[in-house]
Amino acid sequence: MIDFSLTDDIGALEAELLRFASNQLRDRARGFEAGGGWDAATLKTFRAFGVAGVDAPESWGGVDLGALAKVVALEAISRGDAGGIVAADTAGPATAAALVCPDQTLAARVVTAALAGENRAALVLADQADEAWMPGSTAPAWTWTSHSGGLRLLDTAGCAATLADAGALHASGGVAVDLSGAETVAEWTLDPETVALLRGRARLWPAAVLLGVATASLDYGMAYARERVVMGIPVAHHQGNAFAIAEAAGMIEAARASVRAAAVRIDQAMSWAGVWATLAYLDAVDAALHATDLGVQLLGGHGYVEDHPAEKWFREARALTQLLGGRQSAIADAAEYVLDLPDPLLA
Amino acid sequence: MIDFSLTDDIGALEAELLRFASNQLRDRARGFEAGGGWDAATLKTFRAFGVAGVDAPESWGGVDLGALAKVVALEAISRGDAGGIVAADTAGPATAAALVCPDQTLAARVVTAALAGENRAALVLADQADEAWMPGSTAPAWTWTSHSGGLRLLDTAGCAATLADAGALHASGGVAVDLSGAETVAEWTLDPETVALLRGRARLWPAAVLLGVATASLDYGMAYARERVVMGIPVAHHQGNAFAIAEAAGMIEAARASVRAAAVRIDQAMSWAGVWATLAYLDAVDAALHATDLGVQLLGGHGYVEDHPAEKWFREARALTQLLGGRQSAIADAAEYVLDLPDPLLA
Amino acid sequence: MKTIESTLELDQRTRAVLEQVRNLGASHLRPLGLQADRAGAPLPPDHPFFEMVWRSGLAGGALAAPEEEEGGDGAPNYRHVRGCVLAEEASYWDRGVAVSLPGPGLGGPPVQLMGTPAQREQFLSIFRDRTGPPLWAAFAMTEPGAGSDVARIETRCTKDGDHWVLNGTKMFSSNSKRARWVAVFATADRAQGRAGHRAFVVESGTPGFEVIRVEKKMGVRAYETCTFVLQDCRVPAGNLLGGEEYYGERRGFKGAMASFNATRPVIAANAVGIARAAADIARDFIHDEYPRTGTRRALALERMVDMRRAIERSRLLCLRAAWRLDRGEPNALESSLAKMHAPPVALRAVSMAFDILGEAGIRRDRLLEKLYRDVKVLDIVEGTQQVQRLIVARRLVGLPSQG
Amino acid sequence: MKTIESTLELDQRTRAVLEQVRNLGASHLRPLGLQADRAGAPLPPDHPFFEMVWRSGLAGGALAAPEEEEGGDGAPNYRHVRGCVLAEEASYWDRGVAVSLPGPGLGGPPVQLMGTPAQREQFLSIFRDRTGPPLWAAFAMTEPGAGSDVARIETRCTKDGDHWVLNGTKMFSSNSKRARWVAVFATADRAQGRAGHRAFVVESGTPGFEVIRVEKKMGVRAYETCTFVLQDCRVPAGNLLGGEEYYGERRGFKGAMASFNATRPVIAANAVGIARAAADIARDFIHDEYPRTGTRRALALERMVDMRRAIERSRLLCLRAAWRLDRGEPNALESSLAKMHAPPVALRAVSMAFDILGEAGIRRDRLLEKLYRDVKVLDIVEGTQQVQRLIVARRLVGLPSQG
Repeated sequence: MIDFSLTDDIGALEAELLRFASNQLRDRARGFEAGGGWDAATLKTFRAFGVAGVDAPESWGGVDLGALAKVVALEAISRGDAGGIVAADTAGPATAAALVCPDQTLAARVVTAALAGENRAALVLADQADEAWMPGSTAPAWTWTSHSGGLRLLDTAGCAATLADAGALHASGGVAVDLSGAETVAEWTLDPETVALLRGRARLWPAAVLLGVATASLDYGMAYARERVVMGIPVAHHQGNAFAIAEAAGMIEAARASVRAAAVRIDQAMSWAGVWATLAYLDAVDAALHATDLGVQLLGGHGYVEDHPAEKWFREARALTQLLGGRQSAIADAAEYVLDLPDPLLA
Repeated sequence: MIDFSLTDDIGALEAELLRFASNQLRDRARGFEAGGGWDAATLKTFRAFGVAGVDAPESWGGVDLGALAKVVALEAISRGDAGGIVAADTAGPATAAALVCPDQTLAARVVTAALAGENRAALVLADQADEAWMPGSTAPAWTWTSHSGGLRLLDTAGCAATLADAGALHASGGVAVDLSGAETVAEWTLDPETVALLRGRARLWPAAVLLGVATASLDYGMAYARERVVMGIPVAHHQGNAFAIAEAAGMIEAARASVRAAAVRIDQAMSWAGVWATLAYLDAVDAALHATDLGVQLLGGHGYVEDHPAEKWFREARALTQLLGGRQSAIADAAEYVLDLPDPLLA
Repeated sequence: MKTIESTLELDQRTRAVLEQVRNLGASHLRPLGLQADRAGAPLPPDHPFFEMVWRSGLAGGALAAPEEEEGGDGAPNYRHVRGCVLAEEASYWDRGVAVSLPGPGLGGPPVQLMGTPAQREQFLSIFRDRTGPPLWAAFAMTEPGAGSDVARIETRCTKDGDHWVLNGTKMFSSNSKRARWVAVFATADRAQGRAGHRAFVVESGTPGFEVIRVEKKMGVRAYETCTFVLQDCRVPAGNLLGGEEYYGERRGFKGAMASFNATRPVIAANAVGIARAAADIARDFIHDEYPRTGTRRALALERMVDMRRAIERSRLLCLRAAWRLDRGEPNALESSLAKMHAPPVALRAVSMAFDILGEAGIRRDRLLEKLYRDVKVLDIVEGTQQVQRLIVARRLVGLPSQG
Repeated sequence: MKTIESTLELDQRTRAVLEQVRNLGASHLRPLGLQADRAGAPLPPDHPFFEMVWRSGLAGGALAAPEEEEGGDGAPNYRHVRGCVLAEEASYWDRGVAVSLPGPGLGGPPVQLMGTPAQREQFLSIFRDRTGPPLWAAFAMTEPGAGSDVARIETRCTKDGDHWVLNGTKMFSSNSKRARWVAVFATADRAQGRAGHRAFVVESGTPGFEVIRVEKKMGVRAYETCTFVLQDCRVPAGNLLGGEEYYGERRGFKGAMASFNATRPVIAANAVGIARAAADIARDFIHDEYPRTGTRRALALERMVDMRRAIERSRLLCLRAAWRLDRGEPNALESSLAKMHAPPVALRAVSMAFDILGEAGIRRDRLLEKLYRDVKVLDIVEGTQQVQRLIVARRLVGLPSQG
């Protein structure tokens, strides 16, 4: 029967990562932005948790706890600093491609190297992108690209990369990588459901990070709005604001439920689970854009200046929303399947 | 320079029609629903105002005050009863088709007869509709159909018509008309801008009626919410409700500005004015759906029962929104032009 | 991958009842709902359908409110989760008819939650015998002067010997005209506010209890929404739910709130069911009537994506609130979040289906237009979205209670 | 058709200035804005651009706040309508640089509205001489303890002989570090609430006036947002705007509010300009990068439709509020509606452009990402959307003022 519990393993990982986020990331996030990424000590701690490979098989150097563990872990970390995790997770959404790759030997090579920190794997969801935004300050060694018909693995180690993170995600060291010169290592045709699984599972990555950012922003805004008095009562007790807080909290809670349910369905190999992951991603995007906007608004002018983290979460949420092609790519993908998509509970 | 004034003519017409709506329509709207339309006396009064032909040339029996006069008049009347006006305006949106019809003799015949109350003219915005919803309890004598390439005039007097107004717009006597047996009187190809003008101008018709319904609903809800005390203060003074009222008022005000601006642009033959009319229609739809929902919500359980008009406006707004193909048809039309649409103020 | 505990699948038992509800829905709930809507009149209590469904055992427990006892082994039996799933399915077919079904209805939870074992036996066991005529029970909180502010109810109760005397008016009470009994909330002392609240079972036929009005509603017309008066209505002291010793520390009010924690996810699940019905209409329409390519189709598919998302995430909120209750965990916040989120989102989903159908929404398909009218009530009953926001904000940011 | 009076066209004069702004925008505002954003630093007051634009006569009146005198013939000269149109255009190119331009800025309206003729001459005429160095003025209302609740400002003013002595801290004041003078709102008696408000011109160099901080902002980095303290700052009695006789019946507060009625439509117009810039980026991207058919294109076009609608209706609200002011009609409601509606709608429009660009939004086009950061401030300055809702609700349903 329906059970929303986390396993003890995942619950314990979540608790540890929340402490890591709160004690070692949150207060240093401005520094990470200035430095273009996490420092070596932080990266080392992060690697010790095994988050990058939490959803990868043990034979690849992973922990094999599945998609649910991954989204729980990413959300927890992102409450501390979302910018850095984008670069620190050297496998990231690319694991989703590797897991469905018909050539598992090749896939293992790519992910194992990424998890060992020897290189970086990336994923591009597009048909004919000749330039793609990627985390890290150089081109990754390997880039998967996925289009509606299948999957391709490119050797991108030598591709030109130019700094291109604009005004957000500074700690990711994001670059624009020119894919036009990349060598295709291999190509595969995949059936539609597998493509949907790959793309949906990959989208759970930004979805989980967005949930962390949204939660951090709303929590901070609520705390501020309980303290700050305007017109004689706390900002949060003005009913107009209280209603907006409730709305944002509801959106986040619902999106979290969607994201975790999609992850569970992927872990249980439910048919068309990938499409539900893409739909859950859209819930997370909407919740995060809404909550980080409110997060600024609750602070008023203080939300707009660097003294508070609200402005960072606001711009990061919008940037994270662009990863993997962003909202429109997700809607277009889901639209392909939506008419015949079975009900996940009742079918 | 920019001037939002109404002419004296239009201003006077608006004032008279607001009185008509308030004194002769509002309190009798339930009766009109039960009776399937306005009674003969009300129809006679309505005809005396010349509203049906306010935007038609004098030679057709009209008043020739243009599109602005028409939207102002329709909105005023609809504050009293929107269901009845749908049927009472025997030319209605069809005038938009007649005005751009290459055969003005034929167009004059159709509209003149409709304005004289001798028959009814209808307009269907669709490519291949073989059934269409139309006001009035029988099939109209003439039906224009407009698709992206042009215009057609059908003789629909003998078509089968079945009562089909479902749970709203009872006072319109709406029927589903089977167009499959209709004889094509004539067909014309029109250039894209003329098609856009025809379709956009036609959409101003439901847009104006929706503005009237939205305004009536919000006004009623506000009055109720000022009187009704909940938790010690008026419903309207709970800031959560006050914020919602302000939001709805803003949407209505903005939509009214859009609708009237589009009408002025049509009256001044501004290029692509028809597309702006379609866009204004969408503003009116959004405002009306939002305001009538709030109109019910402000009354709580009382909003859901027939003791108050809130429920009537709620269901009417949604039904009116379906006329002429509804929101999606409008978006699809606008999408065709949107990339190259010049700015209406600065171009 | 290592095994995980989380699962989102239904157990066999629930699947079996779900299948029964689905069959009943297609054969009876939907057609009867359309019929009642057209007639603008509730189904009469002697309608043969009620007899049939009563005998079948489907009405009551499964569809209205869970009445079954806890599993004896201490493990949660997930009756609230099951209740949500079935409420959603029933509502998919017709919420109006679902509410009209025999059974304890919304009257069940307060008796279950506040009643003594003897009272539970007395008032709930009658629904187990399916050989007699169909039976209903009802719930009454709202008053002409107290809708959203349940703390301010004015119906008075005064102890008089071994009876309580009730005076007041209750409105928007479903099925109370045909109910065998109504769970009525009253106040022993308005000055005490919430601490003064008391809950009673008022049995039909009690002198002074009279239904004076059945509302003409915009939608969900298959069931009766009633106003009744209590005029010097004497009920036995034994009908005070929980007995007098129960009412320390605002437990009367808390009992009502606990009842809402059980019923709000159900109402939210009703909204999900209606949204599903609208999505199915839209899907079929696209299949049958839309061109295979082009802008209009893309726009329609986008709305379908939005609807499917809305349905699934609202459903998860409902199930999570119910699941926590089944496990004995606090669920007031989750319950309000579900009730706050699902009904407006469902209205939006129905509205999107309208967008997809265009003129056909009014001209050919009476059902969709009915769903738009039906779904709206769910944002009102058991606390509007505004009331839920207050509750959520109280918990999240300590918003003080008003009044 | 019979002639109509309504028109939505600009006059020749406005078109001419608009063209100048457009040229300046392309040549300077946009590139300088990007440069300041990258550097994270405002343009210094001695930047040659300011000298250039100051000489040209464009800065000041046309772009910041209307300073020109009324037309002598009694007819409205539509300076506020013109101000909105030009503010929108400047903001289309770069709002940060537009705000940094020399001129009286937000300090203009209070002097214009509350000042005596002599004060208007003294403080505004300096902006007419364009032969000297560029000059700025500024406005200061917000305080560390009073953002949205302007009624509660704490900066004190005490009369002392022929001077007033000011004490307090003002924050979020644009350009005050480089300003020749700042229009400062203070209170003579907090116990009097709004009736105690007084407005002063504090000239730069006045002892006790010190800018202590320039904010590091998320966006609109081209201008300085300052915090300054007033410590026993003595200003001549003649700098009390309107003179002492002016301050009956809360006219100090009302003066500030009247100033908002002039400036809120301008801020809203800024939002329209940014939304337009985002829409143009999205349009060009679709032209250049999108497939000619398919779902993604259709979705993108739908968002374009939404953006164009949002831009046009928000603009109409701004113009209508300004038009009423130009005609001498009350416009507080219209002004708040415009300010309430436009900034959030513009944020949404920028966000939709992001949807259209996908990854390119962060990877290739710094401008769009900057617009997302820039536009957000418009929902904060001159009263948040929440403050505007309070104002609108006061007028529509008599919502009482709080505090």
